[in-house]
Amino acid sequence: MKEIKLDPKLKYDEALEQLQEIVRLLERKEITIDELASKVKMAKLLVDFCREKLDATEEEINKIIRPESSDEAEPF
Amino acid sequence: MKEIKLDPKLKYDEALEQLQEIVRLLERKEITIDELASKVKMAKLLVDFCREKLDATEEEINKIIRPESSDEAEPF
Amino acid sequence: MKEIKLDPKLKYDEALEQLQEIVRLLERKEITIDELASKVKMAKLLVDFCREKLDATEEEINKIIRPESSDEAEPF
Amino acid sequence: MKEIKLDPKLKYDEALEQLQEIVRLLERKEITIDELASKVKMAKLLVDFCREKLDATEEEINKIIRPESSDEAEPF
Amino acid sequence: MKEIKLDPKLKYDEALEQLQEIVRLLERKEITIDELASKVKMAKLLVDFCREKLDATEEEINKIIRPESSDEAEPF
Amino acid sequence: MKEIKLDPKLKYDEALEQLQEIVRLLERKEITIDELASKVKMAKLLVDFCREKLDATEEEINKIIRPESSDEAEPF
Amino acid sequence: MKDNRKIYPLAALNRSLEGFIRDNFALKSFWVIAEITKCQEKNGHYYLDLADSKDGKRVAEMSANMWFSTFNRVNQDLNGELVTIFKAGNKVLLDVRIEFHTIYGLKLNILNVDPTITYGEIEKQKKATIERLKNEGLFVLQKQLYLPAIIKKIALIGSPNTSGYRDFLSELTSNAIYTNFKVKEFPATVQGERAINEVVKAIQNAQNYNVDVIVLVRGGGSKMDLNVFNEYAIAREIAESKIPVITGIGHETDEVVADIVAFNHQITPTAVAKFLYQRAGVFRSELQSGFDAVIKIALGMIGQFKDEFNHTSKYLVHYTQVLLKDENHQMRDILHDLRIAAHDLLDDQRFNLNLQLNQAANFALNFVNLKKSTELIAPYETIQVHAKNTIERNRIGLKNQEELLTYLNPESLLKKGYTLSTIENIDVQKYTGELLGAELKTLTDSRLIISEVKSVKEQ
Repeated sequence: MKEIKLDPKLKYDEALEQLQEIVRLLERKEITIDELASKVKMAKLLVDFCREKLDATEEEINKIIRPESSDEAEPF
Repeated sequence: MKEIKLDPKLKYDEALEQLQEIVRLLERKEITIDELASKVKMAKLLVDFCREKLDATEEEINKIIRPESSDEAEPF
Repeated sequence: MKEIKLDPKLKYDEALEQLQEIVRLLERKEITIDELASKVKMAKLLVDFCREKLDATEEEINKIIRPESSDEAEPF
Repeated sequence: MKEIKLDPKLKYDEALEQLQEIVRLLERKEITIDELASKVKMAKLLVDFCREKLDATEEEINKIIRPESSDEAEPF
Repeated sequence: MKEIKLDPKLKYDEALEQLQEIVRLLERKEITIDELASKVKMAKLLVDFCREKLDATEEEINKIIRPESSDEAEPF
Repeated sequence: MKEIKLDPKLKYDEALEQLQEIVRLLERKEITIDELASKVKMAKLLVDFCREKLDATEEEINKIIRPESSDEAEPF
Repeated sequence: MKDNRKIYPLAALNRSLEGFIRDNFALKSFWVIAEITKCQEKNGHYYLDLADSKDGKRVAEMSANMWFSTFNRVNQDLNGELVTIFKAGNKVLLDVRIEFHTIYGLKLNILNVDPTITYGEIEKQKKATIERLKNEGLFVLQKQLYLPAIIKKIALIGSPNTSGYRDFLSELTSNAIYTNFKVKEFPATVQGERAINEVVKAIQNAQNYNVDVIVLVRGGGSKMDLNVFNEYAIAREIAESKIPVITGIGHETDEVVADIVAFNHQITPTAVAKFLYQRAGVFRSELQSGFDAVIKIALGMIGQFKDEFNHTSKYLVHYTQVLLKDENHQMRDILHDLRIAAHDLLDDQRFNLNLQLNQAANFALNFVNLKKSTELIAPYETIQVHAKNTIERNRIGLKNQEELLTYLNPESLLKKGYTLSTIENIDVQKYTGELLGAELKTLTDSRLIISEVKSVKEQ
């Protein structure tokens, strides 16, 4: 299986759309066994990509909420 | 995430309005994960901007300040 | 009966197609007894081929999904 | 009646064709009494030959299709 | 009258032909009293021969199609 | 007159021929006085011979037709 | 001068008048409209000069007084408004009784006051003032100003010793919501004639300071007290202020013109303070709740996306496994179908073979039976018939010969005594040769006689 790479400029929504398209194809069994592994690989990449995006965003938000110390319950 | 800067001339109620606009966008889910962190960051900046104003100690109002100048319209 | 070999480059779908063609021929009794065993042999080879493909695909997918540890309940 | 032997290389279809030819001859009574028994014998031989072919084919198919253990109800 | 013996290699059809020849001779009255008995004898022999041939053929056929046991109504 | 004996090998047809010859001679009175008695004797002998032949042939045929029992009307 | 003139001492005249007035008016009272031209209070009693004018000329004048006890009662009824109603320039509707005092002369004793005429008059003036402000384009000026979301610097105009003023300051600095204010005080009398000038001056003064808002307070008062804030001069000054003005003139019913032209007005000074700190509080809480909402929704979104994600991932795994399982099943099914089909095919062939063999056997046996029943019997029967016929025919032929033989045989004639004679084996009767000397053979029944012809005797 050739190495699949995601476009680093890919947006979360596009990635999610691609992922859901793969899931839809799988659901409708419109994927051949020959494609399956590469599609799953792609899905995995998209999942990782999206999850990283989500985690990064979450972390960023958490940093915004608690800029220095986490013991500060109330940011204001 | 690129550094967001607020217009120093921003008014506080405009800041609040912007914040509430962000809330509305989020409520209507008219925002993507890609934008989310920057929007939250923006919200934080807006809040900080307003909070600073609320908590800052004002100087005593004991002197006459240029009654003619045009910046009188904008007290801040 | 001579040893039948499948093209290693055969695709799963092609194999499946060939397989279904054999089943169709058999069901429509469009096959002679002289060919029967070799056709069945061929079918079996195709099935084995497909199964191997499936197993390989499954293994590949499992590797993709659970790259390190299998004790991780959530694969992604 | 002399012992009739079939060519071991005879194909099933050829044998069947011969059998049907005999049946046709018999049906059309295009045969002498002297030949009759030997034709029937021949028919019997052909049938036996064909049966053996069928049995052999069946056995072969059984071997091909169920090489694993049969006590395994669900092969997957 | 000397004992008449049929050639054991006589064929059914030849026998039948001879029988019919006798009939023809008799019909055409081309037979003498001296020959008559022997011809009738011959005819009888031929008839018996043919009948035996037929019986033998029948038996043979029955043996062929019901090789072992006769109590088995339907051998197939 | 010496005893006249027929050749036992005489055939029915020859006997009949001889008889008819004698009758013809008698008719044409071409028999000499000398021969007459013997010819007549001969003729009688021939008649008997022929009758015996006929009887024997008939018996023989009947035997052939109904080899054992005569009450069996139809042998077949 | 004639002495028949009746001369009365003044006292007598006055007593007579007093009596007359008392007799005729003591039990009567009159509602009278008049303008107060002068008002004096002494020991709680009120002394008014009343007048009536027509076309700018005074047409009537009269003094009136209201005794302490009556004043208190009526003032109480009017919620203390009477003090402001009894003010020079006000038109008043008074219930009066005419009294005559021998020393003080004719006076009207005020028994009751109806304030409506006075109020109406005030309203009229108010309307006129508003109309004027509108005409001069001043009326909406304040409304066009911008009031900052956070007001921290306040110019306070009012009378420092009044309770309203103190209430304002204390509410502003001791509330639990927001106290980060700076107040610049501009003391001004807010009551009486001097109030107008002082308030106007204070507003003008405040314009020179970097404040967010001017707060004008007065600690309540009667309707007539508050009437000062209906003054055009104050209203104009408020309207022209570049700084938003918030009024807190304690009143309960009608707004004064100052309220109307101001950027904002509150009922009381305390309410103004509340307005100010609550504005900050609301701002802060809106800020807080906005930010909270942002965070909550953002994290919610992330959570939701993660859930969605986990689902998608699970579905991915699930569907992949289903797909693989399906395919595996398909393989099994195909093998099954294959085996069934192959066995069907084989069974078919077996059946076919049996059929063929049966047919072959049946055809063969039928053939044999056909032969048996037709081919052999007929010729054999024909042979029998012909054989018998042949014998019969020969019998007949033989018999014919035998009969012919019997007929032709001369032996019976010989037995009867006839003889046969031949010459040279020719019947004597047919013999044509020379008879004499010929050897004649004569056959009898039992002998052959040979003789020589001796004579021939013709018969």
